[in-house]
Amino acid sequence: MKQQDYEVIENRLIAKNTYEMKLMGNTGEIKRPGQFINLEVKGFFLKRPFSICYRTREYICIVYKIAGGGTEAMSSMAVGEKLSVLCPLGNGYDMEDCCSLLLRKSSSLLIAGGGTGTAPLYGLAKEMLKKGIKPKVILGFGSKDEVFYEENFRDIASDVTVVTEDGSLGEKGLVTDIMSGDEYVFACGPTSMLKAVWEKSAGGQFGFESRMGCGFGACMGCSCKTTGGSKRICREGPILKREEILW
Amino acid sequence: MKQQDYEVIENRLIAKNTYEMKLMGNTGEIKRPGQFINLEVKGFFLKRPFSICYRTREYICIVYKIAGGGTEAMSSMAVGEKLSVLCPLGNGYDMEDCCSLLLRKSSSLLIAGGGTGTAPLYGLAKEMLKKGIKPKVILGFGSKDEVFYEENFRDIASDVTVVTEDGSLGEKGLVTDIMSGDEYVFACGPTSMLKAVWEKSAGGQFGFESRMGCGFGACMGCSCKTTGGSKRICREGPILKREEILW
Amino acid sequence: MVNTEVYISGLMLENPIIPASGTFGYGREFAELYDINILGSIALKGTTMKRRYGNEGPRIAECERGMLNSIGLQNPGVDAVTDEEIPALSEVFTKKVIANVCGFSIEEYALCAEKISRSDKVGIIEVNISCPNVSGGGMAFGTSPEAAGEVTKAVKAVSKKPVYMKLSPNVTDIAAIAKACEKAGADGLSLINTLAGMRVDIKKRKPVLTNKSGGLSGPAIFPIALKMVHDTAKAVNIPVMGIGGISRASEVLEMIMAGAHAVQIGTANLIDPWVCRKIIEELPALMERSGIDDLDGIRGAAWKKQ
Amino acid sequence: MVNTEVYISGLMLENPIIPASGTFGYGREFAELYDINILGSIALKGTTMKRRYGNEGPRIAECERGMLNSIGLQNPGVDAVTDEEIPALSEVFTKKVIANVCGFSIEEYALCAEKISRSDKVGIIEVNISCPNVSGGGMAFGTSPEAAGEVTKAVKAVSKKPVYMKLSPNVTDIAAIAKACEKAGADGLSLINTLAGMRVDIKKRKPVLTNKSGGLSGPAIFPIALKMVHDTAKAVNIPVMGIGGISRASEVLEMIMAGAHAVQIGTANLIDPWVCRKIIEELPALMERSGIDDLDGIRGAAWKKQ
Ligand SMILES: Cc1cc2nc3c(=O)[nH]c(=O)nc-3n(C[C@H](O)[C@H](O)[C@H](O)COP(=O)(O)OP(=O)(O)OC[C@H]3O[C@@H](n4cnc5c(N)ncnc54)[C@H](O)[C@@H]3O)c2cc1C
Ligand SMILES: Cc1cc2nc3c(=O)[nH]c(=O)nc-3n(C[C@H](O)[C@H](O)[C@H](O)COP(=O)(O)OP(=O)(O)OC[C@H]3O[C@@H](n4cnc5c(N)ncnc54)[C@H](O)[C@@H]3O)c2cc1C
Ligand SMILES: Cc1cc2nc3c(=O)[nH]c(=O)nc-3n(C[C@H](O)[C@H](O)[C@H](O)COP(=O)(O)O)c2cc1C
Ligand SMILES: Cc1cc2nc3c(=O)[nH]c(=O)nc-3n(C[C@H](O)[C@H](O)[C@H](O)COP(=O)(O)O)c2cc1C
Ligand code: FES
Ligand code: FES
Repeated sequence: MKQQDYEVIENRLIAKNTYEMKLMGNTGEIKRPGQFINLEVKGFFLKRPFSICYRTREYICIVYKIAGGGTEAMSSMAVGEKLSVLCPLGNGYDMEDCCSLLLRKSSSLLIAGGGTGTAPLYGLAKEMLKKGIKPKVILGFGSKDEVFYEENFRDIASDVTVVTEDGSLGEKGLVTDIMSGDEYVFACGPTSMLKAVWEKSAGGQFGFESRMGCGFGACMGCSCKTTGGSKRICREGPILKREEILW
Repeated sequence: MKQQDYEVIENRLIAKNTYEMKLMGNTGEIKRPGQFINLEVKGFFLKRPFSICYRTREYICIVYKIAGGGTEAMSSMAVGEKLSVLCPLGNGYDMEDCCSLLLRKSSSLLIAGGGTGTAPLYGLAKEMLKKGIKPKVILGFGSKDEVFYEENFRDIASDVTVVTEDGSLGEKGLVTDIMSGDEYVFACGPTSMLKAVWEKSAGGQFGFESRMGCGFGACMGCSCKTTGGSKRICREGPILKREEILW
Repeated sequence: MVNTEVYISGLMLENPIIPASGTFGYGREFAELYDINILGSIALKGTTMKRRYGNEGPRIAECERGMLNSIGLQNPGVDAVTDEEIPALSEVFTKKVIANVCGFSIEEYALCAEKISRSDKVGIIEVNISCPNVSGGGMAFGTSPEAAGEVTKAVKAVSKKPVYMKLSPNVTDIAAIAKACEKAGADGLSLINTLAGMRVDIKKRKPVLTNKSGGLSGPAIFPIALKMVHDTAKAVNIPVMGIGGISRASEVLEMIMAGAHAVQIGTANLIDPWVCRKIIEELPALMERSGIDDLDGIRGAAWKKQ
Repeated sequence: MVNTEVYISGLMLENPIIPASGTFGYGREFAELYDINILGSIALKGTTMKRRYGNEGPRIAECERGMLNSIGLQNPGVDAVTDEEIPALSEVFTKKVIANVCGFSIEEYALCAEKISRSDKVGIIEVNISCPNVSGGGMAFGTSPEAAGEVTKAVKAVSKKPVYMKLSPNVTDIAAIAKACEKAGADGLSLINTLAGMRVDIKKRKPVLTNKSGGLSGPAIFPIALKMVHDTAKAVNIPVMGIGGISRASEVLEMIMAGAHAVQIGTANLIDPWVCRKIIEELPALMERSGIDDLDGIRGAAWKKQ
């Protein structure tokens, strides 16, 4: 983890209330997809955590949705602005964990994203591609105007399904409606979706959110109970394995 | 009084720790030299009060010295930055008040500035010039490297004396050392200087400072006792007449 | 159309926004800036029997998102307030006002309240038993339930208007003091006043304020105020005015959900003289966006069983 | 060369900068970031007899220049702390630490303090009688002089190390509680802990924190902390650790001028993990610029007759 100034090199609306922001700066220490950054927004006390959507050698990409004052302020940040960022944070998705399962039955590997939870899964899909792994992808959104990155996913994955709750794009329904139930899932999204996916999956890794004081393990603000005792979402998470999770 | 955004169009070092800042924006409501503005510095709660040094139709000029965090932050403000400013505030110098005295004995009209207190007196001198009034000017500074606006004053006034406490420029000594004692004085500067000038003068108007909560008369933070009861430096001041002042 | 009206002790306020005592003078300075008739009401500067200059300066110190003041109740005295300030204010403000009184003895509280309550313009008497900036008065009466109850009784006995006790946050159990006031007959409560605080000038090696300490106000204290309003509103059956650190419409709603009937805006007026107007303009839109039809419907929502 | 050393109860600290309990874990996370041996000492996370998960989340809420926490003393229990955490810390931190203990009964305080005080690594026991986030424990003991005195006595009777009582700001008269602790044998005092506060989520119409209220910390509370340190240091003859809202070297000096022997930095560590190092680096230069040779020379300057 380092604290560094990143420069906004792009910040654009990509769906309803949803923005893609590219931050130029050191990306060398990022180890895994699913790690996150903690970003200082001027005028707000606590930093705001965002999943790394993907990274290149030059920049980090995040996708964020306006949720309150901090993200609202971010949406009007101009290119060239410098932001103080703690990066990288958290464990990220462990691509090795699924290997044994994968070897046995590669068809049942699934990426399941809900809303902005889709963002870190895009980086994950890219990394998988590099390793020659080809997961199925299901992306769920509320409605058509909230959908983002559909094309990006289609560019790198062969089997991409988009569902919307109101049926305004793709099939009407939830991510779980088209899961078979035997998948090993890399999931990220709202808690209710994670829980549904967890129930219907055979194994997997789930990306959680939690209100954070620090983002690097000092305050115990983000703790949650797991089968292995309490874990800090910011440090032993945000990605928890299926078998660790207690609802 | 209005609250408006002004744009920094110049911000440069003109003496030791002393800066001249030009702020583009509405100057139409400024009535008198000696009025002041209250300027918001991002990251600080209370606005910072500064005398208007002079104004043109397009901008206000202030001269400020680094005194703490707020002025420190101001010193690194870039051209183009927008600042929220309350303007104009306070009463300002009353150029009519001295007229009777002036008619009798015009030679004894004096402008006496100390340190950054010199700033509003420059605007005053300009206004006086317009009215054909030609005051004597004495400017006092700690030492040579703190002196500013000497040339500006010489350009518009015929009789300008600069004194420094350490003698590094002009005569060594205080403003009062070269006062005759019968002057009507327009003074601004540190309290100790104001008091000395007050004691040695026949009449005049004195510019005061006070810690301010609001700057426009609402909080009573800036009050001081005068012969006419308590007055708010921000509203009934910052310029007090000689006969009002209680030390 | 949402409804921003709130009813407190005989006054139907068009909206719950009231500038707080000591931060709005007697209204005059603000009447120059906007039509102050849009305000729910106005809480006047604290008034004592005799004219007071207050403490020696400096009496303001800057803090993070807040400020200290040690004004010490500068005011022209109750006679000047009733004979000059209130009539002058009446020319620009048509609604009833809240008169804020303070004293150095129980008798003075009563005398002052009685006098000022005779004014037709006054709708409520707010009794400041929480000023941290005067010795032997103010907060001394606000830190024990007994003393707070006694002042309440004395003022109630003579006041011709409903009496709100203004409570200090510098106590272990504000709800206990609130209950003592309620029991002694208070018609309502106003809270919080400022928190005792200090800054030291490290160059001079002494406190920034000549009075040494002062009262902390502004956005920094909002969470503390909100908690105290919550605890107090839960504990009593009389209206509570929520005060402390409010500078936005959303914070007004937080206060009302914590149980406040109306709110007072203090320090924010000093930082942005138009802030009350802004809040009054924003409130209906925010209520609409939040699905709130009227303020009575959300009062105490943070603790009431739904 | 200026001297930043301070002496407290048997410990000669290289500098007065100590990370505060609960904001520095058991040091491990920070040891990855910088050499934590530069610190004066470290106050460990609050420890109870048994392992605790703490309160349900959300347990963090944002405020203006501050935050609320309602962690509720999450910790692995005293045995894990003495057997695992302290030995692990010893590998990266060579100095003595301050162990912070909390309990739900006077017996638990004493048991926990006794156990942890046996560790050689522990230089001082800090007794948290001021946690606002647990019911039936913590703050309940810190709001009356009697209870505070009793805890002090019980811990003193068994502790093998000097005992500092950590005081709550949520009281009417902190100096009175400080004096009760001093009388009961406390070797020193730590203050302040967090101020009780709340935020309401206006969309959900309920408190942001599941625990409803939490403790306010961060820059917002600095003036309140400074005043309490000032009042307490004046009232007692034992060392005071100044805590609350410190995030800059200048604020360290304000605290020491208010009477603190050393200071603890809490929330600032969460916002800037390198803040203690920055302060330690800046302090000597600031002292030099301010004409301060050593900290003993300015302690209490804000109130001591010169
Ligand atoms: C590990 C992690 C990864 C995340 N990744 C993304 C992402 O890729 N894209 C995205 O849009 N959002 C993401 N979030 C959620 C995002 O952090 C919040 O939406 C954001 O902090 C809201 O800030 P605000 O000021 O707009 O909202 P406010 O509600 O005003 O924020 C107030 C406080 O609550 C916290 N907070 C509010 N909502 C959340 C939340 N859902 N989770 C955690 N803290 C919250 C804020 O950080 C802040 O401290 C992530 C959260 C976590 C914990
Ligand atoms: C009517 C008036 C006119 C002024 N005109 C000028 C001017 O033309 N040029 C100039 O350099 N300075 C002027 N000053 C002083 C100037 O306001 C302060 O130097 C400045 O506010 C310091 O801010 P800071 O953040 O750097 O210092 P800090 O000490 O960090 O400020 C902390 C707080 O104290 C207040 N404060 C500190 N020093 C003073 C002071 N001397 N007077 C009033 N408030 C103070 C600040 O406004 C702030 O609220 C004037 C003051 C007043 C009242
Ligand atoms: C400059 C100033 C003067 C004040 N004077 C009074 C007063 O005379 N009487 C009173 O009851 N409260 C007084 N207060 C307290 C406020 O009315 C209010 O209770 C407090 O400031 C908290 O609210 P805020 O954070 O919105 O300012 C004063 C506050 C300030 C800042
Ligand atoms: C997340 C968090 C956890 C804390 N945990 C403890 C604790 O376990 N024991 C304790 O005595 N104080 C605890 N505190 C209080 C701090 O040690 C400190 O007294 C308080 O936060 C004020 O200082 P600050 O403003 O510098 O944070 C905690 C504070 C925070 C923010
Ligand atoms: S956010 Fe502080 S420990 Fe996770
Ligand atoms: S600064 Fe508020 S009245 Fe003058």
